[in-house]
Amino acid sequence: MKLIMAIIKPFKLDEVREALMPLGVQGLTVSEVKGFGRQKGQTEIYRGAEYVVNFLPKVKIEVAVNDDIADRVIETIQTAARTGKIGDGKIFVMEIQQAFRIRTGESNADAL
Amino acid sequence: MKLIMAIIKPFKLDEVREALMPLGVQGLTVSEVKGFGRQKGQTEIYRGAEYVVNFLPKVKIEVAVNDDIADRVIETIQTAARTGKIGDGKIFVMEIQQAFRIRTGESNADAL
Amino acid sequence: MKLIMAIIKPFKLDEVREALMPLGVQGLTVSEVKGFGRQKGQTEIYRGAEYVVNFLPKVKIEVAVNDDIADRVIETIQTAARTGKIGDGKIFVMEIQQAFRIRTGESNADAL
Amino acid sequence: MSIRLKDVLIAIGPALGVTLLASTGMAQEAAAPAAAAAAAAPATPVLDTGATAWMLTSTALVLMMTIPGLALFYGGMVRKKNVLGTLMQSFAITCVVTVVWMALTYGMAFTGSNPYLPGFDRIFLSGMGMNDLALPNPVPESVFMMFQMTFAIITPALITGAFADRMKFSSMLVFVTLWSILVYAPIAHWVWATDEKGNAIGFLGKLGVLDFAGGTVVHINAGIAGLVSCLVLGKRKGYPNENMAPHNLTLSLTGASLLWVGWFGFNAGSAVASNGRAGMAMAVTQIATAAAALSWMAAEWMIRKKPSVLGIISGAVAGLVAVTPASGFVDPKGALILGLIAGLVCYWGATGLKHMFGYDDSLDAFGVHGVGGIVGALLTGVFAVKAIGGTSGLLEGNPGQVVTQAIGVCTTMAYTAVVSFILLKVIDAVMGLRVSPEEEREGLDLALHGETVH
Amino acid sequence: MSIRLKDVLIAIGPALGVTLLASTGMAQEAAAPAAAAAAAAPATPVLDTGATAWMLTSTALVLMMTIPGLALFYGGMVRKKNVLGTLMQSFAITCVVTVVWMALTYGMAFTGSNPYLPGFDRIFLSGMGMNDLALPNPVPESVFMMFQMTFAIITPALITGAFADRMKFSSMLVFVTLWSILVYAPIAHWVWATDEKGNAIGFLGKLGVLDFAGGTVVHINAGIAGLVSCLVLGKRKGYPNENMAPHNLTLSLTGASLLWVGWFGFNAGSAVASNGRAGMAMAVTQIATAAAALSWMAAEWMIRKKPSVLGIISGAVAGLVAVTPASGFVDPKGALILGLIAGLVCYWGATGLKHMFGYDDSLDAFGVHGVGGIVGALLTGVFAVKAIGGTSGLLEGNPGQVVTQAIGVCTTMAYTAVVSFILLKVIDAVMGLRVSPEEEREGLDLALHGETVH
Amino acid sequence: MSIRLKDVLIAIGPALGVTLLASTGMAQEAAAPAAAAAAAAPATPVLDTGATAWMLTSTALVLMMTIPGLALFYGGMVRKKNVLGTLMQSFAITCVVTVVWMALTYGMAFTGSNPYLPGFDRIFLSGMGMNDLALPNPVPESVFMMFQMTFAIITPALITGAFADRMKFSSMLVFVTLWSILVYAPIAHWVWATDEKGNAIGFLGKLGVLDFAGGTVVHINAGIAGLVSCLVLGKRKGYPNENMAPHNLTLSLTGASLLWVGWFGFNAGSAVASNGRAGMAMAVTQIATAAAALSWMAAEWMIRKKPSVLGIISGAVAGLVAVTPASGFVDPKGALILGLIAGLVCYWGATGLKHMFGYDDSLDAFGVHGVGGIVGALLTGVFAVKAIGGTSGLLEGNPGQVVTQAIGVCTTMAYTAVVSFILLKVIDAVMGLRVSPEEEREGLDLALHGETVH
Ligand SMILES: Nc1ncnc2c1ncn2[C@@H]1O[C@H](COP(=O)(O)OP(=O)(O)O)[C@@H](O)[C@H]1O
Ligand SMILES: Nc1ncnc2c1ncn2[C@@H]1O[C@H](COP(=O)(O)OP(=O)(O)O)[C@@H](O)[C@H]1O
Ligand SMILES: Nc1ncnc2c1ncn2[C@@H]1O[C@H](COP(=O)(O)OP(=O)(O)O)[C@@H](O)[C@H]1O
Repeated sequence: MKLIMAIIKPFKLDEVREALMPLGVQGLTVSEVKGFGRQKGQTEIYRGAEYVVNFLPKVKIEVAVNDDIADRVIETIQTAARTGKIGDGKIFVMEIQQAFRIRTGESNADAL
Repeated sequence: MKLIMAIIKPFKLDEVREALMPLGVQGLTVSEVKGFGRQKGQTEIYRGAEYVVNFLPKVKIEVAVNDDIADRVIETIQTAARTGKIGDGKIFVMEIQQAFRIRTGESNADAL
Repeated sequence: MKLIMAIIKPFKLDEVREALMPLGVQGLTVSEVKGFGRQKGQTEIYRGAEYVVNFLPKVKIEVAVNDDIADRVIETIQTAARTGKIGDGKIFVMEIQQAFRIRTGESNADAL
Repeated sequence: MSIRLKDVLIAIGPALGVTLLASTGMAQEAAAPAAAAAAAAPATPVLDTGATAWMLTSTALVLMMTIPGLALFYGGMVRKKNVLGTLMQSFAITCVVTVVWMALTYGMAFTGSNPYLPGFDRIFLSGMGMNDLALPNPVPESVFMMFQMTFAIITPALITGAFADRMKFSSMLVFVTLWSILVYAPIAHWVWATDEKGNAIGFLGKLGVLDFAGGTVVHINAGIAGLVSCLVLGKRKGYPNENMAPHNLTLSLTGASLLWVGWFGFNAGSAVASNGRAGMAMAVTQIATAAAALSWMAAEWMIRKKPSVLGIISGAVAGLVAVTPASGFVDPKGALILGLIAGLVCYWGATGLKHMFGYDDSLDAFGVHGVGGIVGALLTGVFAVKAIGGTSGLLEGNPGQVVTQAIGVCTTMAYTAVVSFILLKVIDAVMGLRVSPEEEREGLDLALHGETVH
Repeated sequence: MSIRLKDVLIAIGPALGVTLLASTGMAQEAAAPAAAAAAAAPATPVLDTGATAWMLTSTALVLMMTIPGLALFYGGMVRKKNVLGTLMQSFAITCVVTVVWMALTYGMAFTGSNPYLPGFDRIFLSGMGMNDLALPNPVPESVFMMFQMTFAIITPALITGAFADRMKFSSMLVFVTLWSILVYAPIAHWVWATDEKGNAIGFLGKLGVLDFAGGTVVHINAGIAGLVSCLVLGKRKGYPNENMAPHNLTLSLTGASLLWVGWFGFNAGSAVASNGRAGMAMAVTQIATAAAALSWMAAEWMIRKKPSVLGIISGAVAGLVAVTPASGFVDPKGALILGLIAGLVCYWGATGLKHMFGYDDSLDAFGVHGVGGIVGALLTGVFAVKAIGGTSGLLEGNPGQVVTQAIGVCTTMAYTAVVSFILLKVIDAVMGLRVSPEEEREGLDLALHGETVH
Repeated sequence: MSIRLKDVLIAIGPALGVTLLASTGMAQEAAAPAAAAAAAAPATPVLDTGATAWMLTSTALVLMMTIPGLALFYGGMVRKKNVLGTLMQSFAITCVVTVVWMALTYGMAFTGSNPYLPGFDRIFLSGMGMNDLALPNPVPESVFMMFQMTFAIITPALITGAFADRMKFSSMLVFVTLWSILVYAPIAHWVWATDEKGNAIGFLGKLGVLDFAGGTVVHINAGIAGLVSCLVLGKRKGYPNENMAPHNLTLSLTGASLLWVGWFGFNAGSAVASNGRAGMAMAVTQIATAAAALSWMAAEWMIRKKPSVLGIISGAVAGLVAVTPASGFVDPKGALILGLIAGLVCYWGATGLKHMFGYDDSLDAFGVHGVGGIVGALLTGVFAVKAIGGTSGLLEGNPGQVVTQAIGVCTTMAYTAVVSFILLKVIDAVMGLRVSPEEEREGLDLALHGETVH
């Protein structure tokens, strides 16, 4: 199993979620994060003091999937989250050794 | 070492934390996340406009543990976080290659 | 590639970010988290009721880097984030199997 | 819609019977001689535009105490998942009591000539002419009716602090409606109803019970009803183990500040005039409030090592409550001492007393309003100054006034406790009082109102 | 700075022409006989310190309606990324209209003797002596000018609810400036201008249109302008698919509460006196508001199964709007029914009507203020009571009043719709009305003001 | 508890000596002839219920300026970890100054007949009868005392903006107590004390210094004390490198709005009457405020390319400050220009000046209140109109008034700077002024008060 972690622009979240449903993805977990990257932040000025807001609001999606659909999930996220403008974000893929569904105790593929 | 990532119902957090203490778990890190899964969200209605809140508030626990207690930690979380109702959440286990305690520079098992 | 996950004290964030720039780190992702560990939380008292705040505000940095600079990144974080006082935090290192830049579709080393 | 008319009717019947019984019962034990009226009573029946201006303003100020004042004060103290539900209670009570007041309870409280039974004139405000004065006060009756309405609004809104986070919204509306009719209106009648010359009509007023702006009618009344309701409803799920810390004291401090500012209308407005009595009422209100805030803060600082925001604002509200019955009767020095005492006693009420008995008076409706009201009502009998309000207190050699005050306090406590208890039990039997455990866990905002603060 | 003087001048020219044309056009169709003045008109030219005190207070109350009242009411309803931009609109409008009013529009609205054309005295308040009274009212002209200013402020601020989240700040300032001059001032003149004896000057006033506190001048006017502007600007990006739920109803409820409290100044202040008429206006305001809040809540509860915070506060505002024209003319029972109707109709206005036609009136400036204003203006003609405001309505056997009211409503609607439309189109051509899609996506707070709520 | 009585006594002794010395010193340099009193002085000793109504209202309005107005204005501008500590300062100051005022400082400021030394009557308000008038004003003394109390409260609360985020709460309380006695009361006496006929008693009043509502007594005084305190305490840890952006400008805009509304009580209330003078004061307040908000916004828009919420609300407060001394003396056109100037100068005060010298006046207590107060006091001498306040300014051919104003400004600045400095140094030596670096890092909310916004 893979953990696919995608950092995307916040307003793309709903599109990504909807694009993943047909692939059989049954769940995912989302966090609000702040990203630092090539895309530069705003400068906020308060009474003459400038604060460079280095961090921009992003959304992190974590979705655990079986190996067989991992590639399609990655592609789908890439398509759905792309605007072509700087700051679109990244996808990182890691190996999951075990997975469990808390409610039932099912494990691994059954748990997703 | 393992990174055990558990997504649970928010009100179960204190129970889980307390259940882990006797196993020798000395620390953990918690994030507020939003989960999408089989459990369906609320519909909020504002002046006739319906917004389906697809995402439900969940809590993500990340705890790094030595391999020897990993299984017991997983079981404990499963027991403490279970309500038996849909939406109880998931546990994912990943491999940690290195760990460090910033304050002392200790590494791996000593760092946890 | 490695995913370096560091949990640090919030006011150290800017120092850490600045220290990483010279190493060629081009991006990172930050979340606000709550940490439980050796460092004990405050007690808040409201009209005679005591609430032990077990969790302290921390910041989690996730940065994906190529293997070649991983060690230097870890060291740099350790130096920049250290105050020497309890609660300085932890660094965990995991393996990334694949990485993508959403905007361009570039992958792995090029994507970072 | 979950309020069924049938249920309401089922509930009103027996409760009304209880009021009548209770009234008659008390009639026998308290047929005391008439005493001077509590409120000032100038004789002239000419409209005073200055007094009217101040009463219009006071009405706005007292409405502001409930919305947004009390709504924010309470809303900041609950957990985040319940903030909208808590705000909604104060707002909805404002609406419901407005209608009940104009339909029925204004007339019950302020018309009629029986010392025990409320009046039944002015149903839907019939017969209230535009230019009629609220004799003996030199202001239009419409203004007096509006001013008093704002008191009738805030009283049940105060109760909601006791059962925060767990009462059904529909049951709360039914309870407040019935309680306004069966508890608030009769007590207001007993203490405040006067004839056109300013002579007391109600038996507590005749007895000489001093209550300038509502220590008994508003605060003791709401505090006791709160205590009863948190006993009947039971504790919040998870109390006292889970973290139930106030989620946003910025809201609470804002609310407490608006309560303070609005209370100038409450107390100085109760002079129904813009003169020295109103001015002195405002001055003693300010002084007692500051003193109580400081004494609560000092006590907490010594005992808990830190002075807290929740502490100082709670102390201020305790002072405001305690000076309410006293505000037309005491002088600045008396107010200072009264405030210092009230802050300390209410600190104990909201910390020691509550934990001693273990009830879950969530936002201390009883600990602050009940206890503060009792302290204030009794100390009014101690500190009353003849040169201010026409009545001497204990310190001026009239210990009997303390006894009179105690009678007022006990009568109010007994009546409101019994009727509130019966009302709650009836409503519980008919439609249930508490949300389900799942709804409580999820929070009132989503469960009852389908909304949340994002 | 993006406002160029040239652009402003370019815009003013044609628009001014339009006003004049429109005025003259209407002159022909509506040269009706003079009727009784809407506002009370005591004859005595002596300063009444009580009335003055109440008008000073009312001015403060009505200012509080816009800042922070309306600012918070609207600010809580938008998405978090737009909250500061929304608050900023109300605040900046307060500043701009203050200057425009003292420079020009006060004189336009309240001086001059032509029934159609605004006056041009009092430019920069020249000639307004410190001790001059605002005859026929027994209060200084400075006080009357200030009180009316607060109405001129809130009216354009109400419009902003319709185009929330997408209008350029600079264009908004230009629009509000021109709109105050070309729309607000003429309509206020038509309805409210009187001579020193209180006889109506404007043609709508002469016609006998009843508008005690601004149903036509303020609410219908703002509501229609809002509708036009949301049609001209187009929908918010993502509407109606994306989640645009109010981000913080705590703010909105606080704002609605301050609107309610401040509205006492708006309606009871419109008596320009502290007497029974003011008192009755306050009473009917309270009653209609509560009734509308409850009827909206009940409708929502039945249809949507949950009573919401947004619902009850929207209902309260609907009631406040609807009772505004009626407040000096109806009695408590009339107000109760008027409120119940207004709550239901506006519920439909903000839910059914809007979705039926599919325009994006983001915060229901039209759905609540436009619809509520129309309902209130017409029902004033139904429920008016001779003993209160000197004019009978339909229920007292004077059906003609409903027709008169309808003429007032239609005239206002037509005029504001046409001129607002032209103004918006001109500004759009000259400097653009809408922020770029990127700015809209990012949010007004950062894009326009470089700030954010952390 | 960290306030030790001994420390307080140690601190009072020397400081008191300083006041006396300072007073005598000034006596020699400024024994000028008596001039007309600043406040209007009608001769009749009869209670005016209208004026009293307005003064009761004004008192409520000015209290609302501090809590919740200023508390929110400042609270929104600090970082989130300090919001409760900041709110707590305004609230606690309200309580402490109330007690100090009734115990001592009211009598110091307003009784006594020495031009330099404060009076010592009315200790604990002894001898203030319920029906006594505050001659020459037609209102009860209790009302006048309360109204003035609210000024004594807000002045030290303004100072807290300069040392936000770093002062110990206990030391702040001691400082405010002593500062009220040794700085505020003497200056108020010098400028505002009058005899029963309205003749000035204090030497600045006699000199003819015009200060209608507190430009010198309140704003310059607080601004300079703020500057001194931020110099003595030093910069916030991390200033100016770390991000110290305001955490929630919604709170600040709400606070600024309530300041604006409340300021009507501050300025128009300072007429101590409800007449044309009060009306004109309200009008010029509104106009200057709007003008300053717009000029600050315009300057920022041109220089920084974006108009900000913090900018427009800061401009509004700058206008309110600058018009304060002028409000009973200037006409609308003067107010417009005065406001435009004040907005620009204070924009420079809060941006250019501060960064030029590098002190950390965290929330611009000096940059806005100090600078704005000075600008306003001087411009009062320029724009004063005889027909309004009885005194001509420079533009009416009386350049001497500007000199008189300058003397008033300089005397106030010198006195408050010296005494505030000594007080701070003494308190620092005795009990320390600043929280520890760890506490500052953690935030005042948790470190000092054990609470946090969740
Ligand atoms: N090396 C990295 N490790 C972790 N997160 C990263 C890394 N590089 C970029 N990110 C995340 O991806 C987001 C977008 O990256 P950015 O460089 O701005 O644009 P782009 O991906 O289009 O080149 C950043 O805001 C950050 O959250
Ligand atoms: N494949 C997944 N990857 C990541 N998170 C998931 C995944 N599936 C579920 N989750 C998380 O687990 C939570 C609970 O899942 P859900 O399907 O609602 O209930 P249950 O686990 O009881 O079947 C979701 O809200 C989501 O946060
Ligand atoms: N085993 C662990 N797994 C995940 N996070 C941990 C673990 N131990 C500690 N942490 C995180 O590191 C933070 C600091 O740890 P703590 O024990 O308080 O101090 P120190 O690292 O200096 O010993 C904690 O607040 C928590 O967020």
